[in-house]
Amino acid sequence: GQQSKDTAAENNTNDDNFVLKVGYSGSLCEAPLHMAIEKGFFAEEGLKVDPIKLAPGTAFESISSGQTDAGFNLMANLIQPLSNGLPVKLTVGLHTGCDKVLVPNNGKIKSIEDLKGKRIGVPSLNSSPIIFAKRVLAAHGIGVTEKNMEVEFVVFSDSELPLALEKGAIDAIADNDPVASIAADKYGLNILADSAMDAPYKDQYCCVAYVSNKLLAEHPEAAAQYTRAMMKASRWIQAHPDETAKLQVDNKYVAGDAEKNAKILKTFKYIPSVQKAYDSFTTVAKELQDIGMLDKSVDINALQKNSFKFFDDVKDE
Amino acid sequence: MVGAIDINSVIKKFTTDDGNEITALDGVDLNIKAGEFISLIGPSGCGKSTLLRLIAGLSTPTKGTLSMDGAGIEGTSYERGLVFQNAMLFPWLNIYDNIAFGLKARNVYRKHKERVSKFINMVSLAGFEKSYPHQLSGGMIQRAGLARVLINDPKVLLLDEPLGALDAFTRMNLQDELIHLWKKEKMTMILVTHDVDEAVYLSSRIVVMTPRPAKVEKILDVNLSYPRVRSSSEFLYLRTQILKILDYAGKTEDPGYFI
Amino acid sequence: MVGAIDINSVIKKFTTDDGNEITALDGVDLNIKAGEFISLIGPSGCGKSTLLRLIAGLSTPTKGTLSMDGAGIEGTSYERGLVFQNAMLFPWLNIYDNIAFGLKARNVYRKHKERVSKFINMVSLAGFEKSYPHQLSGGMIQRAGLARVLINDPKVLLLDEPLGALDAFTRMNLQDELIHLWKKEKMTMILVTHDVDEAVYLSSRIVVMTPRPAKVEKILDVNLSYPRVRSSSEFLYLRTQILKILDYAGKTEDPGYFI
Amino acid sequence: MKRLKSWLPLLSVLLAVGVDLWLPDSPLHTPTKTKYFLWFLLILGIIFIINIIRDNLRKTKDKNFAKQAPFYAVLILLLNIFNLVSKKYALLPVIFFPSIDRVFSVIVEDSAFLATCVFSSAKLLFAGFAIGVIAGVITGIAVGFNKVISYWINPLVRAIGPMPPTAWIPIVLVVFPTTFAGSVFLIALSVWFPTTIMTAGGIQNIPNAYFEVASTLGAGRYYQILKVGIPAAMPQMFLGIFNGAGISFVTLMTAELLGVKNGIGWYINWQKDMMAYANVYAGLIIIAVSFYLLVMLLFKVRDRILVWQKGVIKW
Amino acid sequence: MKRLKSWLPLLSVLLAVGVDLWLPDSPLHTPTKTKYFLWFLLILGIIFIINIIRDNLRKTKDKNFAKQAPFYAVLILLLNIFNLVSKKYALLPVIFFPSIDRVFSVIVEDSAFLATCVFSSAKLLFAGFAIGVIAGVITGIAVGFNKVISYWINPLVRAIGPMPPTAWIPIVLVVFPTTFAGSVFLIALSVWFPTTIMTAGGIQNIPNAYFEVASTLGAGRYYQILKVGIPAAMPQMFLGIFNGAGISFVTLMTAELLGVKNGIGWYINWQKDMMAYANVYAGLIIIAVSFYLLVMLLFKVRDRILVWQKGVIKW
Ligand SMILES: Nc1ncnc2c1ncn2[C@@H]1O[C@H](COP(=O)(O)OP(=O)(O)OP(=O)(O)O)[C@@H](O)[C@H]1O
Ligand SMILES: Nc1ncnc2c1ncn2[C@@H]1O[C@H](COP(=O)(O)OP(=O)(O)OP(=O)(O)O)[C@@H](O)[C@H]1O
Ligand SMILES: [Mg+2]
Ligand SMILES: [Mg+2]
Repeated sequence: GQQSKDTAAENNTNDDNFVLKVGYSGSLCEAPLHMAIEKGFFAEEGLKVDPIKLAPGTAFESISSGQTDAGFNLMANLIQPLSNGLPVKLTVGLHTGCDKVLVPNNGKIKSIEDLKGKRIGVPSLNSSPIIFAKRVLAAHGIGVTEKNMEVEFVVFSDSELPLALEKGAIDAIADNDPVASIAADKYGLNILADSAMDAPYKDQYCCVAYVSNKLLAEHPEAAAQYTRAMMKASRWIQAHPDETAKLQVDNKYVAGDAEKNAKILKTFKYIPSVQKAYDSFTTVAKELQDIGMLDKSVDINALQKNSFKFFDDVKDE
Repeated sequence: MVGAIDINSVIKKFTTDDGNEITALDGVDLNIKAGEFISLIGPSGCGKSTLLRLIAGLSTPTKGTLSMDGAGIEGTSYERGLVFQNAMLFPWLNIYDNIAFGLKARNVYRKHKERVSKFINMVSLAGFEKSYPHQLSGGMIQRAGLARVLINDPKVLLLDEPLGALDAFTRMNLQDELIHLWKKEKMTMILVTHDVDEAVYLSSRIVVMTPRPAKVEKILDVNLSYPRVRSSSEFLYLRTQILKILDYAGKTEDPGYFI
Repeated sequence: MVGAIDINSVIKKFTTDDGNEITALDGVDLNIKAGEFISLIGPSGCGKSTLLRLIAGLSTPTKGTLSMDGAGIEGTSYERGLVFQNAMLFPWLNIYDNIAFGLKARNVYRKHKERVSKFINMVSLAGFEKSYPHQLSGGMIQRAGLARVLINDPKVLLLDEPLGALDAFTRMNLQDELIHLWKKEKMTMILVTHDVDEAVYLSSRIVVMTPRPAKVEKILDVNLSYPRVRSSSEFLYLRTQILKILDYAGKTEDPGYFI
Repeated sequence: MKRLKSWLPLLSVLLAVGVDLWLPDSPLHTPTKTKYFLWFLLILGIIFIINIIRDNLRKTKDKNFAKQAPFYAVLILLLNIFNLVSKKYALLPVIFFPSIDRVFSVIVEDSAFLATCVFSSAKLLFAGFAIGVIAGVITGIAVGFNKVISYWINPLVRAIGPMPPTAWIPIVLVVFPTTFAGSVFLIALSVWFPTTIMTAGGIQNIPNAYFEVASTLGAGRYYQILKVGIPAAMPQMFLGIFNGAGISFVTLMTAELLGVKNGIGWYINWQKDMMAYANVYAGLIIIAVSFYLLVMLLFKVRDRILVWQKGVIKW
Repeated sequence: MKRLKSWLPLLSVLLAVGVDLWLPDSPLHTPTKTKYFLWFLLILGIIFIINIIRDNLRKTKDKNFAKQAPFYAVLILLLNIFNLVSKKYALLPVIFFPSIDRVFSVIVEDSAFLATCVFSSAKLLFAGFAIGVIAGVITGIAVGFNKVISYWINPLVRAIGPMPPTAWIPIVLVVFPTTFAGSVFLIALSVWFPTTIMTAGGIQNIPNAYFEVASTLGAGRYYQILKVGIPAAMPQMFLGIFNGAGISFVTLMTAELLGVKNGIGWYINWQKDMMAYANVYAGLIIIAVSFYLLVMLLFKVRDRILVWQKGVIKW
């Protein structure tokens, strides 16, 4: 579903033929991107976009090599790559929530404290679920650093985590939506921690929009248009979660059932903010350092400054 | 005494890849008594190898029956040893192991170990035990092939031009060895050869075959006592007679050798 | 006339896998005039095939030199055609294409197309053009191998026991064909054979070799006019003489044929 | 006996129909609107009956269908058993092992979209496979015949052999102008490896005597390679190509990680993310069927080229 | 000439040292504390000098080092060029193409951890490879000799061939008691496929005459398989095993997605997620070196078993 009608296109794009290549992965919380296309927010800004479905684990490669110009990802996923030189700038935070820690409903593990000494399955060793899990564990006094590790993290590919849990290869799952929600639903898993519900995580930005350095250098206006459209879409979703879920499923952005998806969407807060995202960055990065996932030598303030792009005409409401 | 072979109206047809039928044997009848020395002579491509393969049990006739000592031939047996036209040594075994193969296959190697060197010496390959087939000359390979079968002490020995690639001297020596062996072991020998002298020198009966499709053209008895003298008049008479039959046999199907 | 071969003090050694050295040729001297018909006779494994391979240019001497018409032999040429001891037809080509191979390789197939059927007829394989080698008898394969080389009209023809697997009748026919060809095309022929009769019947000179390591034992001139009569007294005299030399030659290295 | 054999698949179909009709479904499985498995069995049943009739009418010796019958019978029996442990009794985790009805419903109801996926993948696969085979045969021949080339290429083969296709992604993204070209490269590379090894191996195993014969018959180096080396190595080359065919399908999954807009590998990856395993299996079935067709095609090509081979390789 | 050749690698080393020492680094690359590339060149230089001396002392004809010299020289030249386009001029995207210094620094500084990774992977790989080869040889022999077995196994081979290893994960998780066993199964399966094809193909290509000879010599079916079929098919089996060795390394990446705690494939996947490409390359280098060692070992085994083969396959 690519928008072709160019309504308010004349605004101020210096290159009418420029088409922004946006990468997306097909996850539920990516809704702003899907809605910006479907509801015409990109078109409103006069931006032509070419949405590219990315396979798991290729988002950063694609944007680094210029296959895409802009994207959407979990902030926690971005910090280490940014410290490794990922050539992108974050522009705005879009919503909160979406990481969960799940355990079987047989009642043996009732609280975070019970996770001590247990095996926790994660989809990758540096994405937001493990970071969220480690933050939660650390907050409950369970050691999660290299030197004092009181739980065991093992990697399974995302979609197979629930099966590994059922077969007893792991005792708990830390994952994000949609797998987390589908698994919780299908297997009736207990949610021990939920970044959409629990303080302080529920107020921290989970997903952010970003643009490549190349785009900023060559088409700064398109970068701003992208950011604005994403913000508009995000606000629209907060008001219309049911319609969003229906559009996502109908247009094959995500799989599953519109009704159930809508329920999950409602647990996220789609309140876009540049400033709050900027502030969250230091919090998350510091915690990453504390739990030993980010090199201690990284200067977080410098990284933060170097990782954001503020546009004069993009403001929080 | 064992080793009688009966061949009754055997027909063998081949189908080529393009669907044509080739009749190799067209009703062959032959009764070989135990302990006979039979030679098969006939034009190239007439079906001699095909007949030996049938006797060995390597293929089955399209029609007709073959039996050994009254029992139908079904499958192979080391009691009917076959020396192939082109030796077919196993390239992955050295000469010693090639010759010892039959003993090992029959699980009697430990008991008869000494036979290996005996037969290596017999075919004059001492010193080449550790050589691989690709390092030997054509004649040496043929000799090894002979030893490999003889070591099994078969009741019926089928020989498909085993001496063709050998020099006259080695050849004559091995001919004498064959007679020696035949007398000592009392085995039945069926030899395919193109050398009429050889046939007359060795056999008790000579079977001359027609060109393809092969039948038995004529059977000649050789009533000479061993050892035979190659220059005796009876010898030379028989020789000429066979050559005449062959000449005639050859001409039934015009070969057309023109340049 | 072209096709003279000079062999000067040629030594050829092989190294086996276990590091032993085998001397196949130990100083062979031989001058072959253009248009001669030479036969090589010698015990099995003495080095005859090795010598032919050197002349063909398929391998190089350890010491000594070989030359053709004064120019050193370096590599192969279709002008020195070699009929291999075991035919070695290409299994992926049918008989027609096997025989036409030389013409096609030399890019003269279009011009000399008719030669193919001529030579197929000559070796009496008409009707088998579309058969693949595995469908032919041993003798037929050998004949196809012969035609494959002859079609190239070589200046020097090297024959490694080409008639060994053939029946007496076909054999005599092809012997006559060889003489016919030799006279017509005036080519040099070098024939390895184990059949003393054949050597006497065909050649202008006969080279008898010693057992391995091979040297030239004796060279005999055959001053008989063609066509030769196999039963003439000169023929039989020469035949006996060669057999005697061979017998003697064979005994220099005790072959030890005992059972 | 043969007559009886022909009826086995039909029997198996009837059994499966019986099971599906009369046993109650497990409530754990979401039911589909249409009973696709039953329809599938019905169609198979008709096909089997037609084949039995044809076989009986033919009156010749080779009853093709009778030969294949036990295989089909067992295949349907296995599907039947799977239907029992999934839809009927839900003995396996429902989300990972959906009912056959669900899988077939995806194939039928998503068929238009799956067709476009198959079409894109086919383009990719065909281009990659063709390039890989051609490059592999050429390198294999060069390595097989030329010592100097083999000196330089062998280390390359050994270094590339164990590299996971994902390791190439950054290089591919940087080097290739379009991601399509990059994906094609990944597939070609994976096919190239076995084809090269097998071709080179095949050539080096040719008895030297064949080359000697050719050279004494006047064949130049070039002619020898073309008319002796290649035909003699052909059976080996085909083995390499068969291996490559298998690997190209596996690599497709990685190659379609590279920003393609659809494709069957992409579809499987995507549906897996969504935990829609019915769709994943639908995709895998399509892959298996396509591979089967490709292999059949290769067999046809090989049997035509290798008529001279008697005991031909069959797998 | 040979003498001169021996000096080429040393020359190449000196050139690389010169370039690294005298050209300024690009500011885009994060510098490492130690100049590992220089150290690496120094060590290589010393090794080369020792080898030149040894070659000259040896006085025999086969100057081993002289033979390998051009290869080393070009290898170092390539590293040198890469050093130029990365560290010196940053012509390639810095994030994907870190400097050689960075890659080596990972290998050196992370060596303890990498060693444990290699150790875990080696266990997995060894178990999987061994099981795969044994199973493949057995199935290959069975398929090659037995028409009934081949009737049932061939469709299986054709169905399994194109399946991406990830497709097996749900089944593996359900069937296998431990994830280690599951990972081993995945690797074994990937090795099994080419080994089976090649073994079966090899057996079916054996000239029938060899079996005929054996049977007339009194060899039973079992003895024929053991003493004719297997040795004659051995060269083909090795080709299948070589193919399988390559594929087993590729599959390792997927197998280590199954809940392992470390391993070289796991390491690469992890570092790739973090865009830490210096670490990714360090991992890949380790894979390449291990594969090289495995192949050398296989060569040794093969050369010992196949002494009878003259024109042995070499790749
Ligand atoms: N490639 C090789 N490696 C080792 N030894 C070899 C090789 N080729 C030949 N020989 C040895 O050289 C000697 C001569 O072999 P050659 O084939 O020339 O004999 P020949 O005279 O043709 O014998 P025949 O009449 O039996 O064919 C033999 O002892 C053989 O073992
Ligand atoms: N597998 C086969 N397929 C088709 N035809 C065959 C096959 N084997 C043999 N023939 C044909 O059968 C006939 C007889 O072959 P056979 O090998 O028995 O002849 P032979 O008498 O042994 O000849 P030679 O003396 O030349 O060895 C030949 O015409 C041959 O072409
Ligand atoms: Mg024959
Ligand atoms: Mg010879």
